[in-house]
Amino acid sequence: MVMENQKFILTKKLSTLIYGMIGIGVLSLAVSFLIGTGAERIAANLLLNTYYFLALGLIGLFLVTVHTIAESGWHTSIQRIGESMGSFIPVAGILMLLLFVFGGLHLLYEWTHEDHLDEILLKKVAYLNAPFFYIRFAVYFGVWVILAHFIRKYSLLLDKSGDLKYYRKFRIFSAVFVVTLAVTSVTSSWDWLMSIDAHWFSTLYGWYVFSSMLASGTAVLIILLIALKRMGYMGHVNNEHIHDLGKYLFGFSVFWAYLWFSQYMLIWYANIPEETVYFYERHKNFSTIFYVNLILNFVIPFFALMTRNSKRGSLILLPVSVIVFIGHWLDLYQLIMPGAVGGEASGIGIPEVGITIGFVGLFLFFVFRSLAKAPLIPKNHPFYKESLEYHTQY
Amino acid sequence: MYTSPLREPLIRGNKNYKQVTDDVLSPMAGKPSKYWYAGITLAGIALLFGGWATFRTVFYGIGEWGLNKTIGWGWGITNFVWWVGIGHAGTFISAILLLFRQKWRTSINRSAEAMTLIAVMCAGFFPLIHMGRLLLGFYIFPYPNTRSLWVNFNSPLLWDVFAISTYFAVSLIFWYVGLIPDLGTVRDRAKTKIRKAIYGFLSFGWTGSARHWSRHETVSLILAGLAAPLVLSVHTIVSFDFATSVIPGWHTTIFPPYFVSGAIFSGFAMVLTLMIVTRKALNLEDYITLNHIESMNKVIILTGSIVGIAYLTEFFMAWYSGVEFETYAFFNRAFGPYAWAYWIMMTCNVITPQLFWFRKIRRSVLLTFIISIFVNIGMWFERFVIVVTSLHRDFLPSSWTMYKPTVVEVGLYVGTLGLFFTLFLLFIRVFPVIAVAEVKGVLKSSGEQKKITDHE
Amino acid sequence: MNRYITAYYLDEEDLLKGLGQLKAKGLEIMDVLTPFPVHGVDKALNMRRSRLTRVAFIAGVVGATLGFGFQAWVFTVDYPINIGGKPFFAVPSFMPVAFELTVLFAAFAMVIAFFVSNKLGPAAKAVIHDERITDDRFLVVVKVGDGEGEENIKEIELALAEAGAEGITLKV
Amino acid sequence: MKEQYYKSLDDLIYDARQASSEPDAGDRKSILQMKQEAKSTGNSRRDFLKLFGFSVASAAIAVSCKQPVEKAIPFLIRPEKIIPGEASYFASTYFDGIDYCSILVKVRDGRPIKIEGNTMSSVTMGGTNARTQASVLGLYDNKRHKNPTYEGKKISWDEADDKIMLFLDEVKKRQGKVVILSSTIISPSTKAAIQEFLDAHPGSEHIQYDVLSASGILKANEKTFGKGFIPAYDFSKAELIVGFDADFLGTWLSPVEYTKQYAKNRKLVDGERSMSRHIHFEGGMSLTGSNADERYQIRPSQEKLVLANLYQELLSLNGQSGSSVPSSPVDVKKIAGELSSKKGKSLVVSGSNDVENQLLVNAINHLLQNYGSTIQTDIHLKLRQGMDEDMDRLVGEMESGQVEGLILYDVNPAFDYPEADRFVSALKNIDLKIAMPILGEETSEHVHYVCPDHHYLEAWNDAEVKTGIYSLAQPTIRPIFKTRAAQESLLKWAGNPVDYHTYIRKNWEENLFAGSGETSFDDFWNSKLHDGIYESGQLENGMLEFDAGAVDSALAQAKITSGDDSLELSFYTNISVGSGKQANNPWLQELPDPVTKVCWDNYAAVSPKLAEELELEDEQLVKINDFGPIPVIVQPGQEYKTISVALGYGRLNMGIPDGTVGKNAFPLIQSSNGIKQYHLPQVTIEKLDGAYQLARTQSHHSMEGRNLVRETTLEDYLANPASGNEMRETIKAHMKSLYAQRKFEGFHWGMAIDLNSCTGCNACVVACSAENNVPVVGKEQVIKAREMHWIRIDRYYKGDPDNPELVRQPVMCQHCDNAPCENVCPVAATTHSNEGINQMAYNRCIGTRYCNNNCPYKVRRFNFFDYTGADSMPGNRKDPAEMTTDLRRLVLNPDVTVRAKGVIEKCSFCIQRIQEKKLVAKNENRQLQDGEVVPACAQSCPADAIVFGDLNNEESRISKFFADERNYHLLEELHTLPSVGYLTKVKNKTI
Repeated sequence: MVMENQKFILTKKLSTLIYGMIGIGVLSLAVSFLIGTGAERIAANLLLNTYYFLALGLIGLFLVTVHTIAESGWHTSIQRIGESMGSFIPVAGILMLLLFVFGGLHLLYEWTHEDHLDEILLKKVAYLNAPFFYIRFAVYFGVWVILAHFIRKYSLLLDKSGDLKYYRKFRIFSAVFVVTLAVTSVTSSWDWLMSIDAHWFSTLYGWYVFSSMLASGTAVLIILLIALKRMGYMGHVNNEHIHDLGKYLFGFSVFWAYLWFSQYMLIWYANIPEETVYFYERHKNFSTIFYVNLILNFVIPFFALMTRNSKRGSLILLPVSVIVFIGHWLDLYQLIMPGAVGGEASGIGIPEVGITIGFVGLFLFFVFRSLAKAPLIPKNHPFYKESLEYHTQY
Repeated sequence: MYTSPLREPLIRGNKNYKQVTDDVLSPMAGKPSKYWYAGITLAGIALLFGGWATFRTVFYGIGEWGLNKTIGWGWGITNFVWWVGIGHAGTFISAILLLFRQKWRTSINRSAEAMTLIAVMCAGFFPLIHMGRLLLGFYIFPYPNTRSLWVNFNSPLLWDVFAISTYFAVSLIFWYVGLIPDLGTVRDRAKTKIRKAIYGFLSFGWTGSARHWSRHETVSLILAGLAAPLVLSVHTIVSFDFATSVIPGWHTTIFPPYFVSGAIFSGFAMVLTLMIVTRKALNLEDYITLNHIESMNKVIILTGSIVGIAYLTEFFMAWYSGVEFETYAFFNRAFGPYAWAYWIMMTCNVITPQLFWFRKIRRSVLLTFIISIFVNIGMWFERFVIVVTSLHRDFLPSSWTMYKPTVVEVGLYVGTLGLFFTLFLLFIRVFPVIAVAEVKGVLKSSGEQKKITDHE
Repeated sequence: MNRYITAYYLDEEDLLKGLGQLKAKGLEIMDVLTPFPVHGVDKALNMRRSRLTRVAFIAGVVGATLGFGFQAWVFTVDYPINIGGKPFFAVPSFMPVAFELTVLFAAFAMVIAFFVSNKLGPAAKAVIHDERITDDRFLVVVKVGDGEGEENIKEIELALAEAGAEGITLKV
Repeated sequence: MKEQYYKSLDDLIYDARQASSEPDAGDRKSILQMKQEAKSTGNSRRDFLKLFGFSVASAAIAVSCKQPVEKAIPFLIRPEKIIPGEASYFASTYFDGIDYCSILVKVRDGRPIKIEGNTMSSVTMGGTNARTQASVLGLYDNKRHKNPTYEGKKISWDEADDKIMLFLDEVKKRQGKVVILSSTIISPSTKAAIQEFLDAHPGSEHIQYDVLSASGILKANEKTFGKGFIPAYDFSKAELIVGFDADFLGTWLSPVEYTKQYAKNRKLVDGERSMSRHIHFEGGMSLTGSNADERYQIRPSQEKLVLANLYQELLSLNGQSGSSVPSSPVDVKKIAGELSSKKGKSLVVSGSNDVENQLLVNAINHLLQNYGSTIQTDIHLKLRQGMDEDMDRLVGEMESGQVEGLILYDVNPAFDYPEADRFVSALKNIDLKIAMPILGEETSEHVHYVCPDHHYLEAWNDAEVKTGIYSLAQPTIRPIFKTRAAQESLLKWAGNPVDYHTYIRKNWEENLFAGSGETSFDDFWNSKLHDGIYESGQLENGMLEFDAGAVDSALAQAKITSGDDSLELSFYTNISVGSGKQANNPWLQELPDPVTKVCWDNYAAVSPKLAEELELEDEQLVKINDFGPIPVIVQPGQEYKTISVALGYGRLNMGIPDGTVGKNAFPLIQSSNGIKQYHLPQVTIEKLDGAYQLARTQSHHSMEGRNLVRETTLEDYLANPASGNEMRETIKAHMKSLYAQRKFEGFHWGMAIDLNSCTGCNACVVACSAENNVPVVGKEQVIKAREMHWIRIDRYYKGDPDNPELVRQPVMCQHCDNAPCENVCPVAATTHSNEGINQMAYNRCIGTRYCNNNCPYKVRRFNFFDYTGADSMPGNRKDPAEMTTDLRRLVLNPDVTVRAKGVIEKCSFCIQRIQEKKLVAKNENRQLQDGEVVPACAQSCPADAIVFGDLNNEESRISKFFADERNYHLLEELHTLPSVGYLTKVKNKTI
């Protein structure tokens, strides 16, 4: 039974849970300071989580926009979830800005230590300097927030009136967002992540990070969808839609593995120290995470989602999505920690787990708040009806 | 099935099934036109030129080419990568678009796949001919021998052997499995006994049974699922040829996805070039409509933009790396003696496809045709830039040299163009250029007649 | 001696409707021949999902194992050579060939299985009930057993006619 | 015992180390043991081969000379150790009238195939130069005279002798004049033979004619010491060397000797903390000038002015006063100061042929008290004894009909005499003209009789290169053609038909044996023949007195002006073609010039400034006076108004088969006061239309700021031995590998190159080509950048193009332990040996050139065509230099595969030599000694710049070099882990 005007209502129980999670996060942060966790490690954790959940927001919006410009019918039905994920982008921006301004920049990035830059880093000063870094920061968030705002605005206007003129605007902004994100996702990953290992470089890096986030974002979308369905919403979404999302998760996981292999193999093969230093560190001090990363993000989704049936229900898809969500958090962990904290000072403990739980809560808070603001079903979307009738033979 | 009113019909002219069959099969009957004869004559001459160049290369040696002590690969490998790239569109269209359920693929997948197979043949010719000792080329296969030698599994060139041959084989069976029902159609409409016998043989005893269809669809789908990563892997491995090396301009991690993207980009351009001519020549405008062209143009913008971002990323990273060799290699590309090639590449690959953001241009057959040729040229130059400008000035300036192709190298390239068009012209004579059964399958949901009834 | 009753439809939607009616009457339909795959026929004929995917999977696993194993055997057991200082057991180097062989094995095994299970092949002879099947006709084939009497045949023919089929013929 | 398959030769020949440490070593059979067993059991095939090998039948058959094989052993000496398939080495002497070198000749199966330096010689000390290395190819030259001829027609020796002697008798009766015109003779026995001829023909004369004359030095010394001679210079004793246009490392007098001495004093290894300082003045950029610590550009005509100024400065520093001279174009005050602080430890040399210049040099050296220390007057260098005026006089006499007979021995005035036309027309006045050449040349065209001489590798000879320093030459192959030793001819015509071998023995017995202190002449002879040298220690009669007055009076008359501003042409000879004697030697023609990197041509080098003014570019054709058209090379460091042209080019039908290589510049040479001057003032240059393609092996001349050649100054080096090499520590700290480094259990071969020693002389390049059968590809292919040399010497300019510094770096395969090339070969044709060698299996190679692309050093070479005839398809050979004729192929080293079309090749660290020495050590049941294995390049190096050895042996010399703080690896930041190390270049200069 499809209830076209159904709206999401944040229940008391759910909001208690969310506040609890946020509370755990704040508490963990405090505890981390008290137990004398290194400032680098706390900063790195904050960066990890702000970036991770920012990326989930961006991916949520990316999935909405890319399907819009590709004129995909089926995706319309779950469009609201992606839009809501996007609502976290400004929050992440503020948190990240606070982190950088209050010492994080100096703690995390070697290139800010202007007094002792070596020959290589001196060559990069034109790009890696604090003012320019903040300018870029402002540009990224400025563009994302503005575009996210208009996309959401026209999506809602379209839903209200069904006027195709809003549909066209929605599409235009979607296209602009996709193009913008194609560039900014790459450069922002250089700025915030790659420049932690300031000497190192890899041309594939931006796409690698994006593919990681794409897989993770899809997993989160699936988790949210299944959660909403279990709460009794999204009745119009059937197994066919879930099947498609499952295929995405499968495909993006394989794509991530492909990029991982490409980058690793090429560096392994040429074995040029200026590049190998990166994996050398990860081999040496993060070897468990190095392999666990591959298992969680490739081996498990690949084999678990290979059959048709596993993708068509929540039984396998949900746990795999959770694994992938954790897996890519770990992936990000091993992108950040070796450079920012180092092998000895880092670990996985209260700061990591607690702060991450806090961020999950924060993320859910904004997503649900956003979901509650508009009908879950974009019933006036010109492709909505296609989405309802959607079924596929494979 | 419900279709949004925003969607444009994929098949024009209110066709019924019979008309579809007639339209597609009619070019196979009857005598070829004089244009066809002119085309095949031209292609044949090009092929002869290539034959002469092949003889010179094999008999006298690679010295017949313009290579030297520093530049070991020139036009040969440039052409190889170019052809392989072109050979990506067909399988991409039939595999990945099938997975993405893009219905517009049905009108073009058959000929695109044929083009793929021919292009891969042309491509495969170059790694063979570029060997100094072609006659001992079989060393490349890991066969048991008296010296108990195997091959070097570390070598990307060896990976190429496996990748290209697997790709060709899988593409071939994919194409042929798809062709079988249509060959049945041809058989059943054959007028002469010989034709009936030949197509009867080729159609493998196809009856159109529901069971056959069911398994056929499964096979097509799984083959698509296999071919999709395969198509990525092929150009990935081709990119490994360069990226595993230590040569600045070659060794860069972005190569695998960027090469794949470039391959699809160039493949679509070649499909457009061919299809725009073919639809006109064979009166298939109702099947290969402006919507098809527009859809392909959208893929061209997408892949072209990815390629453009990759160019810029590479350029930025060359500077950002702080490695003097890297920085120099890219500076040299843009401002060195081969800068003209670089700027041709930039213009054709990055700037021209951006014109497709305009709907008018996207839907203009003439402009699309012109731009598709530009892209073909640009992508050839991309490979030339990668192969030659990276090699001609690498680490030790003492060994820097220049490269200029000889007439023999030109001959080999022209020869493969000749082979390509010869085989394509033969293909359109003997096989249905459009997947008849697949088009019929989407006729109801995407044909014009459906639209009309819907809106009545 | 097998006998068949064939009848055709001119449109796949009519065919599906007709098949529904015939199924409701309990008529056992031997086969449906169509010019393109018509979705829904499989359900009407109670066909199972194809198991060709399993063939592909198993062959793929075999190909991967063989591809990886052979390379590893050559480099570590049979003839280890120092190539560029790389380890003998050079896992990243083995990946491309192993992958290609996986795909090659899976694809070929499945296609061969497809031909075998469908009894298709270069030498296969097609039973052509109607040459227009591959053009625009949707043919329903009902098998008539040896022992079936004329009455039964009539009944079937009637049922077909009622279900909107045309050109009902009895073939020997 | 388990059956086992051998996968490599190393399995078969387990190395000597293991053998010596394992008790059961004797139980296993080595390849050598098996070989010996086979021998003792009388294997008929082996016997056949043995005979075949000994008989030189191969050579005889190859040239279709139907000489009967008379002796089983052609060597006219005791065969010391002859095993088929193993090389024998015979000491001998290379002297071509210009260059001297004491050598060992490697003979395989009766064929001399390689020249190596003789380490026992105190003169050349085991060094060689490019021309010496290449001379073996001259033996197998199809352009050699194959039999005596009369006016071009083949005659027999008897016939020739009869007719010649008949004529000579008549002349003798008339007391007519017969002249023997030869190049400088340093052979005492030849001199004796000539004397015998002169005695038998009264009124005859022997004239020595030098293409590259040192008459200026001879004359100057005559004035200052009362005797025309060339003293012995010792560059190793000089802490400060000031050179004036003297290319003593390349072509001046005795370059191999001087390079040895020079390099000895430039090394900063083995705890040495000091090195010589070298200041050079010259017009064109020479090999020597390019090695100088400081280099000043002067026009040849300004040399006198600069020398005079220097002399005046030194005089005034000495508290003496001299006459005033115009001011010098180069401020010499500082140099004078430096020189005067190095009295007795400095050396000033000039390559000028101007007597006044040489007088000034003598005066300066005298003032600096260098006589007796760096210059010895009691030991004379016997090279270049020719007086230009004698030759000029002869031509005059010929023209006036005073000469009745002329015997030309090892000279080619029709080509290299400046007034060759005059000489040729004067020849018409002579009744009997005999030439005794080895190779076909221009002059023999104009004579009656050609009585061909043996190639030096076929002949007996002796030499006294310096006072008391004798060496012997012995035949290493039976004469391939019907030739006869020139000395034998002369003796025969003098009425003493004796074979030259006997004659030398007699000569030595009479003149040298006495002073040796040995008891048996046979022992004396055999030991000297074995060593190749005999150094008696005898001196000239005392140190000669320096006559300062003569200098002053001569200088008082000298016109020393500041000169005008016109263009000058400077002539030089390069290290490959030299005077043109070996112009038909493809190895030399394809040898790139150490400065310009051009081969297969000569050209006019102009300064960048002049080029800009005249709008000249490389390869632009010009005409200089009437000389030309000749292409231009814009040469950084060339003096503004000096144009340099190499001599020795333009020989008719020599070089590329039946073609002429380059332009002959000899006719431009003019004499002043009867002495040839190797520069021509006041020339005009005219730009012609069109260009001419030059074959140049290097086209980019800047290092682009890369750390390829690491450099420092002596001062910095003394303060910090790692100076200039500081980045090495940083790079080493970043050496991270994703996989474990392989260990090499037995040997780990390595090579170190001391950039401070390497002068860039290119001897290694030719040695490598000879050792490894490297094909010659010809000019057209070099233009296409397809030269095949396995070792090359990279040359880069630094700084101001008008006055650049120049650095060199020999580059060969670096044998990287993480070799990028090996990884990418699809068929594993190039792999790493368990001794750290990057090996190339030619048979396996399919020619994808992928390895070459991925080689950061670009040292791999591809056989673009069938250069060697090894291809299976007939009719596609590309051999423009005719290196694959049956005769020329006799020079091939049978230990090294000849590569087919379509395969890659490269430096193998001379693996055949490694294997050979390993076998020897194994056979003698001992460890391989450090320094036992010497690759061809290291062996040939006159500067001892290349060290080779086992890196696993911590005591080895190579390990010490690798541990040196100056050591670095080329492109080491790539982590290719090369087995070749370079020691930083240290310049002794103040900035």
